[in-house]
Amino acid sequence: MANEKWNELPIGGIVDKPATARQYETGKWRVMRPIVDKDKCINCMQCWLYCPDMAITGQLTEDGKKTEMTGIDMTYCKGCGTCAAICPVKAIEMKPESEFLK
Amino acid sequence: MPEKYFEVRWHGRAGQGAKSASQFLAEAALDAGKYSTSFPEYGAERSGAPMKAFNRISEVPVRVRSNVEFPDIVVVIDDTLLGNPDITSGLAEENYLVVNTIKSPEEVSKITGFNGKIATIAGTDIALEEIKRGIPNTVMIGTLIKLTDIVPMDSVKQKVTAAFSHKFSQAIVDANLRALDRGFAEVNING
Amino acid sequence: MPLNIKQLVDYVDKNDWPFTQGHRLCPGCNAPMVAKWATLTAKALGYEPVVGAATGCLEVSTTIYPFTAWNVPYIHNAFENVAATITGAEAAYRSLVNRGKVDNKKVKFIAFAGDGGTYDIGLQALSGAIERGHDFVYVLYDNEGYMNTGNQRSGSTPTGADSTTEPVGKAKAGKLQFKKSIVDIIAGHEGVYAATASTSEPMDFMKKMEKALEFEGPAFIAVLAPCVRFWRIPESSGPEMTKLAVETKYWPLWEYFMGEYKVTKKPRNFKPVSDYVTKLGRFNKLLKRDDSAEVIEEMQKYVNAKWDRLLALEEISKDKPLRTKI
Amino acid sequence: MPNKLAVTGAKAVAIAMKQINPDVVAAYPITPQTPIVQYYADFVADGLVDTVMVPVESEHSAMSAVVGSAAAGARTMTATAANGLALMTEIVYIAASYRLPVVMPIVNRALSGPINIHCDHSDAMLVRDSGWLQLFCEDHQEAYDMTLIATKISEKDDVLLPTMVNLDGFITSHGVDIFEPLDDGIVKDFVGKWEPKYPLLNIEKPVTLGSLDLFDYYYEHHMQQEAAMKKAYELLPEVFEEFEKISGRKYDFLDLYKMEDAEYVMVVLNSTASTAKYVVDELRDKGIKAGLLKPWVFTPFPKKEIKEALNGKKAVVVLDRAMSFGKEAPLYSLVKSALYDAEQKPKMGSYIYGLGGRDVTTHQLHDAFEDAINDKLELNEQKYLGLRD
Repeated sequence: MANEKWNELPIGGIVDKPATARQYETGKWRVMRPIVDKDKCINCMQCWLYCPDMAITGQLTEDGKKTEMTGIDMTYCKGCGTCAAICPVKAIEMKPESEFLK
Repeated sequence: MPEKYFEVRWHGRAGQGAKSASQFLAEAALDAGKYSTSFPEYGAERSGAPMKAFNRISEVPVRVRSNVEFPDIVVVIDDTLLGNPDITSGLAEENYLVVNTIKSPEEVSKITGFNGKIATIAGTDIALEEIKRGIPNTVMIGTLIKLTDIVPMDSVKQKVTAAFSHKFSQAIVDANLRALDRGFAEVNING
Repeated sequence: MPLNIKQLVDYVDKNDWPFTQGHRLCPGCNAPMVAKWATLTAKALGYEPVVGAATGCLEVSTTIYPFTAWNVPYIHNAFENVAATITGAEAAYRSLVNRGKVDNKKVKFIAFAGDGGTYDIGLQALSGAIERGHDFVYVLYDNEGYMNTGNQRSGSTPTGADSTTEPVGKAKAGKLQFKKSIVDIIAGHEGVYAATASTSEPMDFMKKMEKALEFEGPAFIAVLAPCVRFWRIPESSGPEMTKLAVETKYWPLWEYFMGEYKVTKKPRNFKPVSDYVTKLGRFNKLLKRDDSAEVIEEMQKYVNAKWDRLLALEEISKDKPLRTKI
Repeated sequence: MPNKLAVTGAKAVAIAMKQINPDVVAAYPITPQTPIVQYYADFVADGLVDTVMVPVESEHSAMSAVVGSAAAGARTMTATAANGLALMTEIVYIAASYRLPVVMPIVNRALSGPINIHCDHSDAMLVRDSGWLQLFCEDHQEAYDMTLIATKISEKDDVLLPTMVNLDGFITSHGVDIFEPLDDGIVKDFVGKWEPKYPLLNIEKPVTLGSLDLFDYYYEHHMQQEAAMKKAYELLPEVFEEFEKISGRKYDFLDLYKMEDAEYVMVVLNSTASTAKYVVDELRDKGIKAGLLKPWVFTPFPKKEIKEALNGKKAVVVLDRAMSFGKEAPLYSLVKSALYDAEQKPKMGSYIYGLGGRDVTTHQLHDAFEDAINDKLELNEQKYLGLRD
């Protein structure tokens, strides 16, 4: 339950800052974890393009000529496996989250 | 003592201009320095259905908003409505029943059973002759002024000129002014 | 020049996602893909998107107060009125720019709605907004049912799919009607850009989005976007299913602009529609019925006829726009 | 410069809107509001205003577009009546909850069914709990004035609530009466500029409006609306005072006519109050101490003012132009409740009148007063004026 009193909130139910959902870690929902084999990865960025949770990061290579897949943000990845399904070179494998429990 | 108003009831058919005539009279009364209201009794009528409109004119602001029950004058735009008992409802015999018709006041009395003061005017014919359209509003207002003097003729003429000149040619303005004069001059009164 | 993946990656890396992490849509949902591609296209092209959303999964799950997954201005009003709401904002923008109260910054208005808010309860507002010629892009994520409230049938639900308000039962094979052809309805407004798209073809969608944004008038894109839960398919398989939908003529990719039709993807060989139907768990109950073969055959006939019709429309309308302005 | 006009009430409202010259007007025509929209469309067509007008395809879309426009940061107006208001009701609530200071003239008309196009107040009463301020107008002058006042009070920073300006269908909207508009410049200065706090069009500060507001916040947001309504109640006298300065016309929560020494009081909304004032004078001529109380402000309901005005009176008759089937009539129940802790409670009677445009005559109003004078009021029994029985 929230703490703010009624007169401490902005009026009209407005959310006066953008992208506040990032405070909510959807990665905690995950039961399967995508593991990337960077040796296989061809940096085509299809996973980046498809990921419904914007959990895959990428950038251009230093020379600006190519794209580079740089990782998966486990704070938000829900483990749906779309990235693994669409990967043209099968460089992503979905593994049960239980394997990573410490 | 609450104020008294001069109350007019118009009877016509939707589309014949009773509402416009009543609005026009209210505006002319304002120009003459009086207070006035005008309102129609609306149904869902289409052109041709019987309808009523009302005026109250006074030296002080008008407060009563109900329909006019006891008119000081009744104006009938269309003589085919004369068989309707509504026409004379609440009209005292010392007050005028004004009818746009080529019939005589005596004939009107016979049809309506109204034994009070009756005035007739061939409004549609005059309108056709002067304005070239069978819309007798202006003529009827001329007649109304002749019988009541509720608004001075000068104010009405100014209003006609002002209202028509920004939309129509001078010829049409003049035609309406002639119609007004003839409505005033050519009225037939019984008794 | 259509956007390429390099530009997109670079844009996000140097700026940010316009639609962000932390939304609470189901894992594998295809709706956020659509929202992501649409807003990213706008941003990468230098537009400033102002977003409206109809009540639905996307709206509910991206804006649970006080959290918002939107990194651009966003308004939700109600279920049936996103087109009216967003075009009200568009009218405000025109007025305020005209009066010098707002700088012209390439603002573009994008409405998102599901099939319930588009085919059914929102159709009137959408039709009105398009007819009035507002400059906005309406993006439909079509998951073929009221998935937000638990798989009730909509005007978009296909024949034979199981839904909770028209279930496949012993006496009846679920919904008997085929889905409405929503893009044809929109094309009937004539002064409009309208297209179909699929989550299996993001670059095609983004190309269409680019056209929609460029057009200074009403634009509509219907994206087939599975609800993995109620289509009863694996979480990871949304784009795979929509790929099949395109390859079986179930969901042809085409566009309409001011009277001209164009089929934007013409597969050399088509798969039978049964390949698609048998993959989706929502048809399982149908498949167990004795009359399933007939239902699927009807569907095959329909998609064949629809495809032939599209090709014919393309042929007869080529270079013959109905209108040159909205 | 006094400049009197004899026009319809609809035109008087349209003139007020023209002088306000809002950024956007989104509207759908409905009898008897139609002439307002038509006049405004003429102003737009003739370039007398530079408002962007959105001729939507329904009232639901009218209010929806209004919400989009006002949220974008534009001063926005619409107008409606009866079934149109009923159709937009869903979004009427939303507009208030988003704190959008929209002004909407309501040309009061009976709600179906069966369908009827004439005046009563069932439309206004349908939305009495929607979070909008509700002002009521006796005549053309008040309809014009209140449209300006509404804009001012709605846009107060501490208020930011939408306002409905109620005027009687046909009686006020289509009747010609005399009113005096203010000069354009005076109106412009009076309504000033609205600086929206969270406009959607501020691209630098993207906001999200219309979130899913669940059990952990919805209640708090509703409390804010209630507090804003209280603020409107506090600030209305200030706005009335400012308006008096520019117009010489004095408004308040209540229009009190011959109330100081009155023993028998009629409470009634809108145009019937004119006729009632006439009846009060007729009774006064007979030596009967009659008076009239007409709320200009219905929401926020001026409970304290009503109690003060009616405490110690011999008898009060409350006239409602709407039914609340199976419950006490809306205005009556509120007036009665306001008197619960009055020291000297008057006798009270509830009267329904004028439904569906039934002509309201002086005789009917006399009948209600007669009951009061002759000690024939029944606290818990609703009576009917002008009904054939």
